[in-house]
Amino acid sequence: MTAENLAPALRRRRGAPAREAARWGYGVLGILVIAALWELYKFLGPVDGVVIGETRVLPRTTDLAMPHTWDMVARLFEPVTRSSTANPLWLEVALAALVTLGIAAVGWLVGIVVGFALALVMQRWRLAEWGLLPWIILSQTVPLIAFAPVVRSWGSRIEIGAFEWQDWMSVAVIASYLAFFPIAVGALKGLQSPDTIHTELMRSYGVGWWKTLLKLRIPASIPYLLPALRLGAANAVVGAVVAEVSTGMQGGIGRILIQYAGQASGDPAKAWGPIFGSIVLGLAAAGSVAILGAILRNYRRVEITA
Amino acid sequence: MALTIPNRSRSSANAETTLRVAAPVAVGLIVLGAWQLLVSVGGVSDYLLPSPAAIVGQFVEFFPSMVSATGITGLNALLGLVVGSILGILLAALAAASRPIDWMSAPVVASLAVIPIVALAPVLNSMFGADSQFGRQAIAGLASFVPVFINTLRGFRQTLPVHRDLMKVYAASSAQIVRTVTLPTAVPFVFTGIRIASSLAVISALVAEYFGGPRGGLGGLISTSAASSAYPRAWAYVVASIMLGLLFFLVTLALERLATRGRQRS
Amino acid sequence: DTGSESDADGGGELTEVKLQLQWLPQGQFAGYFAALDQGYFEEEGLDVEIIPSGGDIVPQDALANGDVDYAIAWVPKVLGSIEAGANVTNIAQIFQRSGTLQVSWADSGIESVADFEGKKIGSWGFGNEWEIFAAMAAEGLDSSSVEIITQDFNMNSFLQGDIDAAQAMTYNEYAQLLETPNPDTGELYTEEDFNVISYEDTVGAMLQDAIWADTEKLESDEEYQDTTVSFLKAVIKGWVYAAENPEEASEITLDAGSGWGPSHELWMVNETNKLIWPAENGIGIIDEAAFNKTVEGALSAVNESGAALITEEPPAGVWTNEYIQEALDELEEDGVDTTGDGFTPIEVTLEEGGN
Amino acid sequence: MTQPTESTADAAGRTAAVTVSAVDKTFDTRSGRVDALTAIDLTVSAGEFVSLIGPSGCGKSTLLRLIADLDQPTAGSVSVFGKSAKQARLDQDYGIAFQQAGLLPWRTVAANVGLPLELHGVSGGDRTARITELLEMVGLTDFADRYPDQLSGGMQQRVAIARSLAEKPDLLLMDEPFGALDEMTRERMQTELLRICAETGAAVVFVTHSIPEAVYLSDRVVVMSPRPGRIQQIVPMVLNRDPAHAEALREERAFFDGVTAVREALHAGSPVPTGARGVENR
Amino acid sequence: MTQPTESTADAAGRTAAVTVSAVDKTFDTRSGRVDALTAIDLTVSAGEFVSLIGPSGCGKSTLLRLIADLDQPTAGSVSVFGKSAKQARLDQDYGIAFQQAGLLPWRTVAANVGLPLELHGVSGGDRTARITELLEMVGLTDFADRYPDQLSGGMQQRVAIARSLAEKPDLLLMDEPFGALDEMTRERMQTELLRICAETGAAVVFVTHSIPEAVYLSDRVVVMSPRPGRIQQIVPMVLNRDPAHAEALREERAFFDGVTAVREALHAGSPVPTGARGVENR
Ligand SMILES: Nc1ncnc2c1ncn2[C@@H]1O[C@H](COP(=O)(O)OP(=O)(O)OP(=O)(O)O)[C@@H](O)[C@H]1O
Ligand SMILES: Nc1ncnc2c1ncn2[C@@H]1O[C@H](COP(=O)(O)OP(=O)(O)OP(=O)(O)O)[C@@H](O)[C@H]1O
Ligand SMILES: Cc1ncc(C[n+]2csc(CCO)c2C)c(N)n1
Ligand SMILES: [Mg+2]
Ligand SMILES: [Mg+2]
Repeated sequence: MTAENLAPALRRRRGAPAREAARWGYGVLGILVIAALWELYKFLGPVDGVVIGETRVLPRTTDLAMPHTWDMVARLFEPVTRSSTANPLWLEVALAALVTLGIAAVGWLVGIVVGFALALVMQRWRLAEWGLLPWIILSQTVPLIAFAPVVRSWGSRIEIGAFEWQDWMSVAVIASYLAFFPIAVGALKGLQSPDTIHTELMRSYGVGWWKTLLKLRIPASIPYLLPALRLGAANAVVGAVVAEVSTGMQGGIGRILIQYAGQASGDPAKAWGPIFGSIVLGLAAAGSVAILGAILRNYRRVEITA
Repeated sequence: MALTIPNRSRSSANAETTLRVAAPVAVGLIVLGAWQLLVSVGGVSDYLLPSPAAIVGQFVEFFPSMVSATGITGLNALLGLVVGSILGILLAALAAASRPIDWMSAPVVASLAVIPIVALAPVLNSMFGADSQFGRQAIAGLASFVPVFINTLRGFRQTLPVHRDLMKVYAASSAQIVRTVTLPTAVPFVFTGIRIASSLAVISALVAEYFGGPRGGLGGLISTSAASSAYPRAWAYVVASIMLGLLFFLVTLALERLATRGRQRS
Repeated sequence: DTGSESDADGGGELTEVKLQLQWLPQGQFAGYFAALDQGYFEEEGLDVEIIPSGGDIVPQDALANGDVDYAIAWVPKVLGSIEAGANVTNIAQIFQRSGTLQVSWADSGIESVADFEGKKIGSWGFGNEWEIFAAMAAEGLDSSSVEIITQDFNMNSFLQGDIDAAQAMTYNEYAQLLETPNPDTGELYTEEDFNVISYEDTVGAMLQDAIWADTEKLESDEEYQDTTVSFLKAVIKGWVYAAENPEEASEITLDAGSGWGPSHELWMVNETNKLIWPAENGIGIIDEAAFNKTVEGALSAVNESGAALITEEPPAGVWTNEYIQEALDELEEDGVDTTGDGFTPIEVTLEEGGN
Repeated sequence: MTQPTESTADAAGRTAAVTVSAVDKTFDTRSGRVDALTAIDLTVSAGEFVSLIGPSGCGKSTLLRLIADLDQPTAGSVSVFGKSAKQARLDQDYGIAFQQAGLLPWRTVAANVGLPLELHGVSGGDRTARITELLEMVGLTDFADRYPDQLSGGMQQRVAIARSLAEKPDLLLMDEPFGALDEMTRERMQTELLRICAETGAAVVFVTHSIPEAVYLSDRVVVMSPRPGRIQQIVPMVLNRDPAHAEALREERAFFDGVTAVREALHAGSPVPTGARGVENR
Repeated sequence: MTQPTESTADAAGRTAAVTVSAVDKTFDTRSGRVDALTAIDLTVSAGEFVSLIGPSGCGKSTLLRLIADLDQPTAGSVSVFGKSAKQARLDQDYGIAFQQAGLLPWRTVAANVGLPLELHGVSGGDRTARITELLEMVGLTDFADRYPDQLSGGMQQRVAIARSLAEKPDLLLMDEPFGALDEMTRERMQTELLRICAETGAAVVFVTHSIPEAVYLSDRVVVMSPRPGRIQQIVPMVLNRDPAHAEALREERAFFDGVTAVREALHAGSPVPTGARGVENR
């Protein structure tokens, strides 16, 4: 129990630059390996895939089912359509991704507010935790599509002064439905994380719940909150994309995802553009939480295994 | 040895267990009651948001269809969960054994974690055929793979240094080390991953049905019912899907408890 | 000007109107976008917002909930909603004909609905399957005698042999087939490669894109009645424009956010025109016989979970020609051709991928 | 309650720092009722150093928690400087330290020491001055801007002690504050604690498992026995606790006699193990 | 390597249990090179009890790990019973116990004790017999089917000791095995350890922070000093370590003299703190 024994618990995250470089190198290699496997299978595999019994367990290798990786990449740099004003595909995808990113960010913020509020209530009253937590977990088994029409319909009825409900707001609300969940659970865990020793210390100072929250619980929750925020950000993006498809909102990546999927018979490589776009979008959203983590690094001085 | 005795042992154990069950039930009843009241008395249109009574009515009326649809979706989710979990565990074992594989798999797994089902479903249907359930099972499998992989990998990294030293002291072979220390240490983490994956598998298998394939599952019926404004029936299928999710969650939770029985954490 | 009563440009204020489409912006809705683009709505004193929908937005429900003022929807789907309690009225049957096809390979032997038995039949679901079930019912087949497979957004499942006969709209999915290269020849598929069953030729044919209005408001709200006539007038002018200027109309829908390639979009406008024009009784007039046929089909169709689309006849006020007739009359006074006697479709060449 | 009453005065007639009268404490647990403390009577005079010692589970921590008003007695009463324990807590009449330093890892050493002052609205300037003073007292002036994870266990514990002294309390409550330190660091910390007590004149209630520690530090050692927790014996110490002479003390005859006395008092409470098969008390 | 050489024999001419010759150990860390051990020479005779004591970071654990072949010296050599450390490890010539008991939480007490036997293919019947014997030795017969988390810290440590004795080693390596126990439990465990050593005749290398513990248990106490880790002094003990007499020992004059001797050896290595501002060694 000496200082030496405590040492492994301390943070020693930042690896040496050489190690970081190796990491990235292998990461890129990993993607290349997937691409190589794709092409290898496409080259060697039977046209109609591998069928065992009734089930096809390995995919067909037609250009329709598995376009060449280089075709997918090349397609990104060709114009979306023959129309003279058409942008290259990658630009169209990038613009749509930005729209979705903006909406997902709003949904994420709403999810943070709702999730954190729920966590506070559950931390404050144990009975609230028992009563609400099972429902919060169950809430995620309700398919989004079941209430997309309800959200849009109720939203369209809101009109306060100059404020009018917009389509994208419905999408943001639906996105927040996926985002709030990890945040509520993570924040609750974080708010409950201070040791008895710390809460009793606050009690010995004669301070109440609010000050304890401000000075102890919220700072202590940050190591738990950051992964929750990252998951929430990824969820918000997925939710926004699905909600765009579901409500038919224009301009976002969900829209072009189904649009290009519809054109996949004649232009199979095109459909992969928005798929890559949505992956990059999700990674960017999740990755941007890392910046927050860097800002708050002093609150992450102790490792958690949550 | 210090002032760190948990408070909760103080309240009577029985009362706590009762409250733990009663509280969520009470919350559920209050919400359902308010909902019913709002719809039947409060003047909120029961067209888009049908009353709980109407939903229960449809649930009973279409019970055989509820059961068969739950069976179809449930089987897809189960197969996806099982195969996804197995792949997750195997790949995590590889990644734990070799740094390069770990680093190589990182961007792929991170991508899988953020890819929406809407994006994947049409592609998988093209690749594996729209006339089989395989596309949905594959989606459920991919959705399950991610949390199982991440948790299992973490589990494989949890081996205590003291246990590792001990195995070295006993001059144990690699196989013995894996069998006696590495695997048992990882098991609770694997099951935590599977529990998280269970809900994802159900929701993914269900949503995948929206984007093509054979009909008859819960997702297809929710959309078909909603498209003809049969909202009470659509919500009855939603209730069935919630129950399916709950079933998966409870079974995997029980497995997790079983796997961690009689163990001290930390 | 024409001096019609509903013309409000003297008053300056435009009446706000929301129109709910049943899918994303595309050539299928060219007339509405043309009316907006060409200022026809404004001429009628209306400020129209066209709202697209996605997979889960049901237009007639948006209308029944009061979210919008008018909605475009297929008649059979709305019949189901009406039985569920939606209070809406068909005020204009824009599409006179069904545009749904069931497409199979030329060598498949599936040439009529009777050949469906035991086959894998594709449909999108979302209420688009009722024509199939009605047509099968007329052949004495019930829904369990085939395997219904949900199609996704493209025709790959058909092209790769997962389904034996795919559902296709003349204006959209059929074109998708013709935009796809045949891997055997490297050339695009041609019409000869396929058998095409048109539901228009079957007992199951049902009325498709119609304009629906709020029944209660139609009965009680005079301003809404006036707006309805003005709205229909502008819509008709829009469709006339699309018939006469298919290239421009397809440009307009592309600008409105349709993501299709130019050749596909033009094909869509052209095929949509064919479903509207010529209109013997004038565009939008509801043919009682066709409507009754749709109702009969809907009554006979039962889906695979045993649910019927509807179980009883819809109420009397489910459709009315009152407003469309008034609109047609006023337009005829202005010399507009509302029957499309002189309509001739153009020839459209599809490019690979619709581009 | 703020009036000193007769029972809260010590033998010399001054207001006692702590008066525990006829206190019982029972816990209701899943497996039944636990009698943690029975019939505890104890008075700690102002400026006095009292240690509590006894086997695991004998109720030392529980007694300290009652004094700190972190828990309430089932029967009997606890008063601190003549007030109720609760009032004393709200008035910040005591400082407290635990076995774990319990520092907030996201705060620097200075911010940790200043935490109670900050919570009680002490203004910036006064706070900084007091923090400087406290850090000097525990010899950590150079480490003010470090974070807890950059300190050794002993240094962390010194920060915790500085923090417990922040409000200049007349009573220090300490629950095995040196329990996690290695023996050599521990000896050094003990010497420092004695010096600090001499400087501040605070009374101390000190929980420990270590007989030499209790003997070295205390004016009186309270030996407790378990099941139910009660006071077995109170052993007075007669060492010369002059700081200048502190180190030599540990090698004095009187020190070893004190150790022997406490050991014997302890073993009077629980049978001396004979070396084999002694089942743990737990 | 399996031939005893001259340097691996003790003074009496028997093969020494452990011979450490001119050992250096350095670690390359991110922040630079750490000299953990420098020029260590040490011989532990068969059956001898040797304690290593010294401030935190002086290299006690490192030295023990070198003997156990859990790490290799940078320079010099370590031999165990005349063989290389590695060979001794492969031959299971020693048993080892750490500060954390390090039990496998998913195994019962019996299965934990039997682990090394199981790994080395001892057959079922022999194993059961040996487990019964070992559990009896540490007084845990009634707890054979319990899981570790159902035991107190002291009981867990006894299981770990039973496990380290499973293969009847002639050498026991122990790294602060009682460090996490409270003082009273600790004293009991020490007495038991002495009894077990007397029964088995094993040599012991025992790392501790506690002076009384080292004095009470050892034939010789090796006092180490840090930066770089070296042997400061080896203090021979002259106590009568007859088990029947074990308890009384702690109150004997000779015991206190031993404590004083080790204290002074320790403080010779690091300056005696004067009570204030002593910055921790770390
Ligand atoms: N909150 C609680 N709920 C139930 N039992 C408790 C609680 N706090 C303490 N106890 C019980 O009361 C008894 C005394 O505990 P306490 O912690 O005061 O002992 P201690 O002397 O401090 O022990 P240690 O030396 O291990 O710190 C023990 O049997 C303990 O299990
Ligand atoms: N694996 C390692 N890598 C780098 N440095 C190490 C390693 N192991 C030990 N050290 C360093 O070697 C020195 C001696 O460490 P060691 O653990 O042997 O000390 P110790 O005497 O056992 O201390 P304690 O009493 O705290 O257990 C320390 O400075 C430590 O930081
Ligand atoms: C989810 C979904 N719904 C419908 C269609 C097909 N579709 C496109 S436009 C049109 C006309 C009427 O809406 C139809 C039926 C589809 N591909 N995906
Ligand atoms: Mg305690
Ligand atoms: Mg050590």
